[in-house]
Amino acid sequence: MMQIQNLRQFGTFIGLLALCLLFWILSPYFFTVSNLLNIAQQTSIIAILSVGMTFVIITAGIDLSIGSVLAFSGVVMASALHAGVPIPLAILVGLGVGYLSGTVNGLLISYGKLPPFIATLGMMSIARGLALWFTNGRPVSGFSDSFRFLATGDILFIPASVWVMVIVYLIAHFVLTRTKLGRYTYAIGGNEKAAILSGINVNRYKNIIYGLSGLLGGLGAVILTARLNSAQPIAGIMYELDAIAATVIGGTSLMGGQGTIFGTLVGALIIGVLRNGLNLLGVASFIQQIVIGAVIIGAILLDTQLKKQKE
Amino acid sequence: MMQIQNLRQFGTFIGLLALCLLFWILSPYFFTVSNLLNIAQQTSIIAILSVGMTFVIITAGIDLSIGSVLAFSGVVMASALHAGVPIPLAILVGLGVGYLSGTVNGLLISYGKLPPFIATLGMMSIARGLALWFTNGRPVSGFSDSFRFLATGDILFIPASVWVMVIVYLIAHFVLTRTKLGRYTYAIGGNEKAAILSGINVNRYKNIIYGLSGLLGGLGAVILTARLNSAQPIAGIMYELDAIAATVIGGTSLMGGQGTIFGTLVGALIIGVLRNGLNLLGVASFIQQIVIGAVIIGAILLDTQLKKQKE
Amino acid sequence: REQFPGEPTVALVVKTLNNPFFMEMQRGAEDAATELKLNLVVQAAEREVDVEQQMQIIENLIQRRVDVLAITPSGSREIIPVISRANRNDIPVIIVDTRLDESLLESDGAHIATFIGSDNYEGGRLAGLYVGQRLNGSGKVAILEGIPGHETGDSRRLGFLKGIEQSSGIQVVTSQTANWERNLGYNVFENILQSYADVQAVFAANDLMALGAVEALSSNRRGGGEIIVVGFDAHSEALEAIRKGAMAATVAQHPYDMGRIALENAAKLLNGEEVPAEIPVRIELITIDTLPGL
Amino acid sequence: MTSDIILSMSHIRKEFPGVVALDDVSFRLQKGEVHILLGENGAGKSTLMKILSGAYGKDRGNIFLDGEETQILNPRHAQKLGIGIIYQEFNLNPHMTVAENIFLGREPVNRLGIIDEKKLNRTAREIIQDLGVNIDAGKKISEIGIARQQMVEVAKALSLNARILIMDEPSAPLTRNEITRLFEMIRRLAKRGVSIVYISHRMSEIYEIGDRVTVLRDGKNVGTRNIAEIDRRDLIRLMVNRDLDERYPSRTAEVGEEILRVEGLERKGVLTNINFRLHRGEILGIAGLMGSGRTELARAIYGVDPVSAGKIYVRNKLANINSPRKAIRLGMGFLTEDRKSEGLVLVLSVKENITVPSLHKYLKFGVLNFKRELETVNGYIESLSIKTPGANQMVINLSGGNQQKVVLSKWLCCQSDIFIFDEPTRGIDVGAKAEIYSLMNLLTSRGVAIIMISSELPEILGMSDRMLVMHKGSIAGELTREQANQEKIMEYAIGEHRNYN
Ligand SMILES: Nc1ncnc2c1ncn2[C@@H]1O[C@H](COP(=O)(O)OP(=O)(O)OP(=O)(O)O)[C@@H](O)[C@H]1O
Ligand SMILES: Nc1ncnc2c1ncn2[C@@H]1O[C@H](COP(=O)(O)OP(=O)(O)OP(=O)(O)O)[C@@H](O)[C@H]1O
Ligand SMILES: [Mg+2]
Ligand SMILES: [Mg+2]
Repeated sequence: MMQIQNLRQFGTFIGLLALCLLFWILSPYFFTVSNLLNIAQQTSIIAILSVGMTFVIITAGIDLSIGSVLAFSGVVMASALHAGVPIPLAILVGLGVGYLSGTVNGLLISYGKLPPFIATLGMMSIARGLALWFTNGRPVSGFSDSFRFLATGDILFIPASVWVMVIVYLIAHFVLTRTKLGRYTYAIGGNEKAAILSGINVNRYKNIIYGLSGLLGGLGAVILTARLNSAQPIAGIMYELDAIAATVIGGTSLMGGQGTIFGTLVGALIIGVLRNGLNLLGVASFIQQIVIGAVIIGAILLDTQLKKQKE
Repeated sequence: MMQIQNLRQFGTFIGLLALCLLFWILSPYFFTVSNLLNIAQQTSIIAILSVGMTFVIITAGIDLSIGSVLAFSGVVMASALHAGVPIPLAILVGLGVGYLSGTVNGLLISYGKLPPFIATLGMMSIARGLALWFTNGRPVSGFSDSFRFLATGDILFIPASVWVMVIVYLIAHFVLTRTKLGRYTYAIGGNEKAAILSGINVNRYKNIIYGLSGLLGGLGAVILTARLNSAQPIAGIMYELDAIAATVIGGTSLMGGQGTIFGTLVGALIIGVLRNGLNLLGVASFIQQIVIGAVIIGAILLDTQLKKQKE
Repeated sequence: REQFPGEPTVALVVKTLNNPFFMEMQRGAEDAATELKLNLVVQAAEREVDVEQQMQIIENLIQRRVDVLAITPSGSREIIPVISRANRNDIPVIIVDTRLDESLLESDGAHIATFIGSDNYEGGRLAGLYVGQRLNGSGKVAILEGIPGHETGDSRRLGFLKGIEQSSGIQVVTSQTANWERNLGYNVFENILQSYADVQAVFAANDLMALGAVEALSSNRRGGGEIIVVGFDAHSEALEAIRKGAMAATVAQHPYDMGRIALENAAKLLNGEEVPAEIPVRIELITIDTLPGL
Repeated sequence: MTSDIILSMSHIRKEFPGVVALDDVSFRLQKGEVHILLGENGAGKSTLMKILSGAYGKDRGNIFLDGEETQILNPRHAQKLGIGIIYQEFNLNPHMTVAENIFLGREPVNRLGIIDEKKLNRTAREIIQDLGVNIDAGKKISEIGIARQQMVEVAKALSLNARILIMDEPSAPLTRNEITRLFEMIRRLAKRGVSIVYISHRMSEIYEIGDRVTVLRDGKNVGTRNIAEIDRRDLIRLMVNRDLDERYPSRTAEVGEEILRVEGLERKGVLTNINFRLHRGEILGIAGLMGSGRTELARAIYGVDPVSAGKIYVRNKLANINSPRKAIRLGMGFLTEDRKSEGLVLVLSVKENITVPSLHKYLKFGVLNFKRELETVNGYIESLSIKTPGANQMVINLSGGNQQKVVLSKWLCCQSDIFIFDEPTRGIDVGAKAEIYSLMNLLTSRGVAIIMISSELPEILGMSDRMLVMHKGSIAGELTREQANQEKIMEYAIGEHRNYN
């Protein structure tokens, strides 16, 4: 497994470098410290959502609700802050809402035996509705600087949100490679029946994994809210698609059982760099959509063709 | 299989009736000829897209691009009309664009060996970009009455678009149950390896099936354009999700190999009736989203629970 | 790649480029730019509601060191942090069309060079007043909202409600979303007609939904009396519909002028000239009587 | 052999939609015995054992471990109770290594809850060595052969240190020497006092390894005997409830003109310089060890896998077979060694499965003629006596033997006259076996030619007119029916001799 995975990741990584090189040549503004930090910061939210998505997809599942869950946790946390709840507590509330929404997905999928696509499609609509209903459709705005520091502040010249991203990735990599949760994530995705018959409590782990995805949705909400100084009920629309794209470009198989955390990071960066570079070049936004679509297809196509070669 | 299928459809059908009954009780305006025709007409477009989606999902695939493809074929056809191309020809052009976009999906999936989710995700972004780029983001509006008749005209008191829908369903049902293409659609979805070893040219049939889905996207575009007297590059956003929901509610399994056309029709009608009824009752739009999400989950949940019962 | 090498670059960041309103604004800006010999980049998010992507675009343009930023914010509060960032980079910011949240602007210590535009709330109010008159102070009204939670639509709706307050007898029987979409405008209004056959007027938060409503009426089986359709944006098709009498009115905000004025003031800023803190752009209700080009 | 009861299942009942899999079955297991479970396909053997291993719940009945009643809640619980099982179908994770699979669900962790990879790999290697097979514990399951995969299943079961070890047809994918290893292991365990339930359709094994035998028929226990006290014929009568001639039917079909000729066939890394001829009415047996490339040869001829060199002549015409389609057009039919994953569309009906490759025959103006299709299919259900409620039954609900007959009908239905049978009787009961053998004879008497890949030497010897023995991807030897015996075949198979090109 590892060999292929590494090779695979390596390929994507080369792709990322190539992309960077291209933009470096095309735009004098691309390869500057401030712009690279800027990309890292812009990527952080999708990157964090992609971590949860990676766990979910490795179990051969999918989470379409993550964008809506982000919005829902965001507005709840924001309202808590406005209600004077101390910051750490309010953040916990936000994460909690995300975790619970995710767990509901998990329960529907594990005990309810719903296809993940359907369970999370429904949740996508429900969580969005709840976010709107909870706020009457209005954004909740204006927070203390100490809260906004989470997105706007720098620690050792690096934006706080980037630190958060880095920490999340280190933990996630550790969990996925070194712990039972990680091992069982692969086991469930690779052959669920075998996992059950090996005595793994598959339902329980599914609940945990979808809960985790929701939790990271909550974390994304914290950063986004701090960044915009506002929590919108319509935030995060279609973020799930970016997260899925990042994960799959990063080499995680939708068939389940295969994937790595750092591959996902590379995938997220590819999308981030692409958006940034196209802006710097002033490419018309219509063309941008075409390019991004083409890159998604191209990346995976290259990969499948390489795999074929090897056989 | 057949038994389960029928039972399954029957269940959904009961669900539809229950829903109608509910709205009949709650709103005096629901159960009127004009409103029922109205629902049929509003459902027709999603229903037609769902037919292609049903074929695709029975092969264990998915088509996320159908909404964008609809928009793209729509604007091309509309521009053709404005350029003075005779109506039948312009319609052929529209259908052609849809068919080609679908076939590109097919080729990426069959020969490119891309996961359908990725191929069509990319196409979703590309076709949208093309539609916007082709029109510069502007809608193309204003057509002759003879063209608009396709949506607005009545034939024997029934809206033309409803006739189109009925015909599409009859043909699709026939194809799926009585022809080689239909039988192979099930075989491919049920066990692709076995299909190949049985001498089915799987790649070829995948191209046909995704092409078909695109073609129906084009047909949807014709009706939508005639209906709105305008083709918009931003038309059909998220239609794919409605179509998938309709198909799955209709009893088609995302695992492939199982599903029926009329089940899908029932699924589409459930969604249509729901939207209509909630409008009639003047339910707040936030709540509408929650309810629709809940119904999608509820429908499939009921189904899986029933299946469990039987075991 | 630059049109006028060496000349300063102005960036116009609109909410979206798939809406005629902003394309008009772009056209105005482009015309002015060529006259003023300025380089212009126009960018927008893929989705009008995606303020975070708009923010990213602006951040990237700051990286690009554009000389002036002209922005129509997708969110009057959410965009402020990135404006502070522009301030830190000494890039003057011109806000167009959508007014920023004053209090947050202050509390963030962010500042803008000028605000150009009329606001959506005012436009909605004009529409409300008009409907009030047309119905002689009493009648049943329906509203087609934009995407739930999207500010532009909200302020237009609220403005409209303010406007009809003047006339006591006006009653809003239902207010439902059609997501800014023409097709949903059609469906939702068709459904509304089923249950509120007696609505006399409908206010749509944009012309696309209004045009959808018009189509719904034209193919409506219920017959019945005239219904006053009022839209927003002065979309060319809406004007056409007004000429045909299918639509009663729409609110014109003159985006072309906005784009133009934005660039003219950008030029002023670049020459170190003073610009007024606020530059009103005419906003007006267009009816069959005030229809331009007749 | 001590005689104290370690496990007793009494009056067990289990229903599935439409079938009563087990009906009032009682079963007692003694400490340290090797207890054979025998029965036709669909008799309920696996179901009974799955109930014991916590995979299925029971509808009625009780289970006593060491004399006290026990509710077995789930697979994990069964493991805790010291019950280990090798399921009939593989339960391995293709993307994980051998070691990871062996300890799946029971990974050793350190204080911090971190998986102790070192320990895991070390222990895995020890167990594999203990088994006496050569498998790299670090390899991914998808990279090793079917045979090795089966041995991994064995290792996994052993790693439980179970006191009750269930083996559901473990020998099915194995060849003779792996089986010998397996049996040595079983005897050692039995000596240690481990009780073993062994399921197999191979009568010879039963007498080789078994102490006692319990026979199931149609979900009922029809008797438990000491192996020593019942002869083969009686045992089979007990099982199929009729007299059955176990001898291989005599080959009567006379060999006709050449129909298939393979010259210098190569596939990089798998097949080297394959040459042979096949004639009408002939059964050509292909023997060889696990991984000797027999399946690969079949797949190459049938156009599934690309070949790097070589010519194939069908009816003396050079044929370029680059896809199964082509092969089928040339009259070939392929019964794969893995019915479920390659032979059948389990969620489709018997009818739909049978007519897939020959569907064009039931089209009139592109429209399916249901009536003719159904008639044909019912014809085969009749003539091959396929046990099914009807042509519209989903094949997933059929027992192994009947599934195999469906695959067979599929090819008969498109008038194939060159058949490739890969392990045609794998996991099939004696009754069904006999039927399939006589079907093969019937076919050859009609001039059909058959290539039969098999790991059961008796079957090869009993059925083939001529046999090829493969070794490391090439043909090591050719033997006529007269020359052939088990020893000769094994000599070629392990590469001691070559008598071939
Ligand atoms: N999961 C299931 N769902 C429905 N029916 C089943 C299921 N599992 C087994 N059956 C049925 O129960 C009966 C007993 O099956 P079982 O697998 O126990 O037979 P077996 O003795 O193991 O046969 P074989 O020798 O082919 O393995 C068969 O009729 C089979 O079709
Ligand atoms: N269906 C298959 N698809 C791809 N590779 C296969 C397949 N079957 C076997 N292999 C691989 O080819 C090698 C030899 O296969 P296999 O063990 O089947 O040889 P064989 O001589 O056919 O033995 P048997 O037929 O008894 O399994 C193994 O390493 C296995 O991984
Ligand atoms: Mg069995
Ligand atoms: Mg083989």
